[in-house]
Amino acid sequence: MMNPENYLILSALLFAIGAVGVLVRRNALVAFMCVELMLNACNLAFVAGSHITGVLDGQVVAFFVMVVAAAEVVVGLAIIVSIYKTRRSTSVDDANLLKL
Amino acid sequence: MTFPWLTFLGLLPILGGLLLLLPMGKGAARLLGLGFALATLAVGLGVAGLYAAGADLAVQVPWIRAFGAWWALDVDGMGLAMVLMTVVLTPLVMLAEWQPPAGRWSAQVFFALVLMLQGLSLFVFMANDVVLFYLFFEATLIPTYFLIVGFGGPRRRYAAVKFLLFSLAGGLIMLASVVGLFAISASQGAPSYLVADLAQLSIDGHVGRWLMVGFLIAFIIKAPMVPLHTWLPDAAEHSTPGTATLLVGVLDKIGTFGMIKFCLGLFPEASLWATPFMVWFAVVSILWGAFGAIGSRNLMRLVAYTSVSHFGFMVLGIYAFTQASLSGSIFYMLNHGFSTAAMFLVVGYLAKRRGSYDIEAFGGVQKVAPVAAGLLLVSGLSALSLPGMSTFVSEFMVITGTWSRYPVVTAVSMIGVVLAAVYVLRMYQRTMTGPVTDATATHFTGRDLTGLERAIMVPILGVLLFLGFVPAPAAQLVEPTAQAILAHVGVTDPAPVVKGAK
Amino acid sequence: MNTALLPLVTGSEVTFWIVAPLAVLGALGLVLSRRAVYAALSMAVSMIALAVLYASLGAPFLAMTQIIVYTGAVMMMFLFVLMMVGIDTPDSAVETLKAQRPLAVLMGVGLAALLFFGIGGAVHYAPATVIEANAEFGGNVEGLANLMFGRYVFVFELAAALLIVAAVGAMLLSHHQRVTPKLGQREQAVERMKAYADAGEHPGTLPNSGVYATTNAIGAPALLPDGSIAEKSVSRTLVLRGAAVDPLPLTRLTSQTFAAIEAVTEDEADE
Amino acid sequence: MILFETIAEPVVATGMFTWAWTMIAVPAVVAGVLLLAGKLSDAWGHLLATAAVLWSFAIAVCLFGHQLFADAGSRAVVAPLYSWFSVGEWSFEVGLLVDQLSILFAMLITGVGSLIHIYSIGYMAHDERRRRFFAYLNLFIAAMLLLVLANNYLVLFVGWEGVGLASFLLISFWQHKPSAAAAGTKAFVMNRVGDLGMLAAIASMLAMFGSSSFTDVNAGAHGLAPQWATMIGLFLLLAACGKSAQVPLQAWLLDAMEGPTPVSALIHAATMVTAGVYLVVRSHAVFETSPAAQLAVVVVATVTLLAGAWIGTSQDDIKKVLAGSTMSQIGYMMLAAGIGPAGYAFAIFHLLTHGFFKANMFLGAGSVMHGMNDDVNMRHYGALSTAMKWTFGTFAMGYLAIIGFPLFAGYFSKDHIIEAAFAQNTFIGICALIGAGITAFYMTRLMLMTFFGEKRWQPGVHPHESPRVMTIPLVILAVASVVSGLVMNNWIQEWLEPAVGNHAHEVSLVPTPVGMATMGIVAAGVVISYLVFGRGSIPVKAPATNNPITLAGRNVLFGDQVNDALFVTPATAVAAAVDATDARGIDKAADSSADAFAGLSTQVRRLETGYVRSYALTMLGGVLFVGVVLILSQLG
Repeated sequence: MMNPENYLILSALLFAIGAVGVLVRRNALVAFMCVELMLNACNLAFVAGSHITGVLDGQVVAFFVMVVAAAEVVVGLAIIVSIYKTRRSTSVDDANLLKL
Repeated sequence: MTFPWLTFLGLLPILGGLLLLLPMGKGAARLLGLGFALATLAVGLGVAGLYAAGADLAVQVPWIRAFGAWWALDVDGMGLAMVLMTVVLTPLVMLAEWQPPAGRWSAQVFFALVLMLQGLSLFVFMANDVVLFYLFFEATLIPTYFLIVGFGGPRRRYAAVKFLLFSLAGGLIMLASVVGLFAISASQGAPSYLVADLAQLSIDGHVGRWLMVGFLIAFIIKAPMVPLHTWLPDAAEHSTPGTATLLVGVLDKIGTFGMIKFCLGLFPEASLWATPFMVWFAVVSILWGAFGAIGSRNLMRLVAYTSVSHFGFMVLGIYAFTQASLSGSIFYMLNHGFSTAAMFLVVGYLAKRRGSYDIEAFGGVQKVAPVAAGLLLVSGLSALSLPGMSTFVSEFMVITGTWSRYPVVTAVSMIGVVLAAVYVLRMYQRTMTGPVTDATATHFTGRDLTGLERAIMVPILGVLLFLGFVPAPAAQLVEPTAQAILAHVGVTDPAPVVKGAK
Repeated sequence: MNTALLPLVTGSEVTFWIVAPLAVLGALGLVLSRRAVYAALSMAVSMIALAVLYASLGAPFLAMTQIIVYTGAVMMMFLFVLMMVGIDTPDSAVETLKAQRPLAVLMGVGLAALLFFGIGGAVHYAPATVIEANAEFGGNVEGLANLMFGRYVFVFELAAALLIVAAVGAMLLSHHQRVTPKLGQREQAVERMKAYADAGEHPGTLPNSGVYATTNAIGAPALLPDGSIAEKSVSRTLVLRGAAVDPLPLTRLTSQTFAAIEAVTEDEADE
Repeated sequence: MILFETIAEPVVATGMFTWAWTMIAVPAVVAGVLLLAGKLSDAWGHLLATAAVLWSFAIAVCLFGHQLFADAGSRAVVAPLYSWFSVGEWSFEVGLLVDQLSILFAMLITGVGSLIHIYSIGYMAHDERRRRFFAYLNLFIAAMLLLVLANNYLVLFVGWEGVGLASFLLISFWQHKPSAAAAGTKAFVMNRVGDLGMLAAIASMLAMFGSSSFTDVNAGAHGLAPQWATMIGLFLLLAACGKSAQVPLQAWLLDAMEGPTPVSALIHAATMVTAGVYLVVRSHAVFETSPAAQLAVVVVATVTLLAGAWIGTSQDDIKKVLAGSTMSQIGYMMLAAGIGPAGYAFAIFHLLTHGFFKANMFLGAGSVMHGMNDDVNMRHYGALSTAMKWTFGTFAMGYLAIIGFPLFAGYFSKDHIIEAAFAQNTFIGICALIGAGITAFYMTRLMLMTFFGEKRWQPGVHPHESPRVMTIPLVILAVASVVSGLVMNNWIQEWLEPAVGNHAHEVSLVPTPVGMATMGIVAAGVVISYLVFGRGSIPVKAPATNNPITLAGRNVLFGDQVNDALFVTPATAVAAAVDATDARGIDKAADSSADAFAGLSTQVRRLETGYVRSYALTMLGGVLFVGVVLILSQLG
């Protein structure tokens, strides 16, 4: 068995790249995909953890993460579409009504 | 386990207030609100009966064990006096505000808020646990804020926010002291916020002083004392007379109530330390409030300033530490509630007809509306503590009690007695007497007080007059509290100088 | 899977070193490509790579799920939406927020560093493998099923509920809500006449596009009798898009014809 | 101190004395009934009110009769009513003390009060608010009786403030006149200044003795430290000054003439204003302990008696002349009370005779006004002696009584005081003597301007005699003005001896040297007045003058101006300053702190760009921060 830390480091790398993506991409869809990437990175960590510790619970959690991610994608995309319908834009910078 | 009467007493109006938030017809809502207020009055009187019969009303249930906070309610003489004042005034305020000013929020909301305010205030007066007290102390701000902002005059938003900020600032400082109490209580064993437990700790020295000051500042803002009083004239001026009655008559009493129950009760040594300062502070308030009233051009402001002056007398009595002065202060709290209620409500009646609170807007009303003028005069006489009114008895107790310890201070404070005559009678002279002005003729002719308006004044003035001639029951009610506090502080009355005269 | 191909090099190790760079490259592609479609495809690459890693980590069920759910369903949905909302609008390269990019990269590096550092301190016991666990119930799927329908059954049920709620929510969100009452024929007629009365707008049908010898496309404006263009004969959208036929040559033709006719008439008059 | 013991043990009320409380209760209840019943009682209200006072008078007379025939030891009776309240060691009982002093007062109040009620039935017949007037009068009677019958200072104070209230209500009875309303307010406020003294005195008594009952205070007074005896004495003097319009609290009395004339007669001449004298006599033990306080009383009294007389010489308003005269006469009473044991009985003696003749003259003035369409300016009178015979006749009796014409009431009472003053201090005596001369001067001026000379009536005025209901009280009072001096001259000292602790001095009807001098001075005053006002014609308008004495007199010795400068203006300025401090100081501070926070938050608000990516960046920064901190803390 190779060093399991490598998997975790890969996971961390992907997570960080995803985070940077969320921060720099203005297209809501791409930002959203970056979030998915971060979730996937977590999944990798869970599966690797499951492998390291020798119990299956990590895999179960990864499975549930996938379920949640799927639900999230459904709702998130619906939101993006409805925003696009009203504002004709998918840029997250255009939805800045949070500003006072 | 016996029926928890005190919990029931406080919860009943809150329940009524919540119920009133449901959609319903305007007429039904008002009747329901009044019904709840009257039911609370009945329960309040029942509680008084039980107290008189010597029943043990205390409720004490663990609430947050980690802090040692208890759901602890109890009444002593002072608490019962405040409870009775609150339950009597609330239905009267409702009747007086049967038609809140049009174009604002509905009467239903007003009644709901009044009921909630009543319930929360009752809990404040009954709370026997510092955390519980603090909680309700702050909670009363919410309905009050909405009562001002929802129903007041043109600058009500400013007044409401000012009221809220002043009160919250005081509450925050008090919170620091409440937390400090926990630290001390926990360091000496199991933490407990019960007033009785904390009183046993005898927190002295610097710590006690700092904690006491925290409580005191909150109460000074609440009772308003100069220079932290300016929220009161604004709040009174820009709210309805009913709100002003509850605000000044009931809510502000929490200030003096708290000084007695918490500052003196928990920090006797620190309170004695603060005495010289507080006594002069009270005198400044008395005179400042009186001069403010003399300079007021608005009737509501005038009444508010008179209250600042009267609160000065109460605080003076508290910090004179004699039985007469302390009993007088507590009795004063009761009387002042009714006296200000009378003033505010009559002023409200007048303004409802005239459409203005400006003193300049009136003149010669006595000629066309003699009953209104007469009631204003009687209310004013109660404010200037004329003998025969209960306010006189309490003011007399405060003055004589304080005199026996601090003659010079009292002599200065007594200038306030003269100024009281000046502000009341000048106001009466400028509004009610003189030739009938055109505006008065238009607004008041044939529009003297209605039967309902007169009926509302009957119990208020009745209480003032009855306790003026027969003050013994009230004096007996409050005296044990004063005795207990003085015993706790460890102060005894100065003995008569000339021996054997009596 | 654990058989040594070479001394000290296991199959899973080889897999890792082949697949991990792919996953990172896919992730970088996601973040760096300006066109959203490329980003989505890079994302798919990354996900498949992860599926392979799952398989090598003794989680074949998850590997399949990853491919089916993520690469299959989720990524397809992304592509659908991309299609709907404008597949060809690339992000502009100019960053509008001040110092966002450098700070973001800095934060990313910091996050990665923090995680590396954290991991370094976290794994400090001898690694076991999941193979025994897989074997216990006769396989990975059975093992997972045991857990999911045993210890985690409530979570499982909740997840199911979540999915249903999400589906309903998505439907609600994408449902177009009518904010004004629907106008019937009668109301439309009334409105049209009102517009005519108020602003003098023509209540009838709009003019047809022009029919010429050279073109009869809907982008060709009709001409009025005086030779000017009837602007309403062409849809505004077409005009804005620049798809409308340039009317100038058309008018020129007509005016030339008119001019010729007039010349003839004048000649006849002269005679 | 045998004297004190005679009053230290009043007997407990039995028999008739248990009815004493109804003297107070009946008028009080009637007042309440009339005020609450409203228009319903318009028809019979005045009759009920008069009946109530007559009831009180009847009781007072019965009690007096009882006392007259009881032996000297059991004349003072205390009738405890109920326990008002008690706090700590102090308890306050409501009880009545009917002794030789208070019964005289009770009879004066109810007797003169009854006559004035009857007179008012006629005088106020055409006033639409007559019922209210009678209610206030009854309220006054009740409060005044409470004042004089109380057995301790606190209950006395209740009556004290009660009469102040009634006085306020009655002075400003014609509220539609701004001057009347202002006068009422002024009277009440200036009285309140005096009340401070009362309050301070009671508070000091409680601190010193633990009680405020007359018995305890008088018994303990000799044990007081001198400075406290002086303080209490001065406090009581302040109270007396307020109520009795003594300098420096005299300014309200002339304005109080804005009230209806019966009010001036009852409250501002015969009864209420003499309460100060009663208070000083009642507290004799305190004053006797402190010579300084006594001296202060004498000084105040002397200044007032001269000041009042001075004012009387220059006023043209008939009621204000009488008011100045009242001030002056009360000055005499205070002087007697301040002299000490020798003077108490004379003070009360003069108080009683003054009550009769001054009420008589005020009602006479009211009768004149009644006939002159409510004109009060004496320069518009003249030659009324023929037009109003009864009024003139009765007024003349009062006139002779006040100037001290031999064998009339004032002759006895005032001469005694002047003699006592000479016995005390020659300078004071001379002042008192001069006062008597001035009294003769201004009263003669009043008589000449009103009843003699040529007619200076305003057009449309047709003087006529008043109805019977008004003249009969005048006649009764006139008779009292004539005979009361002679009747009481020898008797009163003896009668009051137990109550005021003074040994009777032998007084004779034969004039002493001082008495002769007084008569001479009085005669001189009359003659000078006749020379000035009786021969030439009197201008209808007051002639302009630069004579400072006249100017000061016309302006009431500039009392209002002094008060304005010393109190009203500074108080107004302080009120304005308080207002300004609240608005521009405290509120400004509060508001600008709020503004400061608002400004700060406007700056901080810029952080809220609304861009979700900025927020995400901040969040990530936060995560990093927390993570670093956690790791570092683990390392640490």
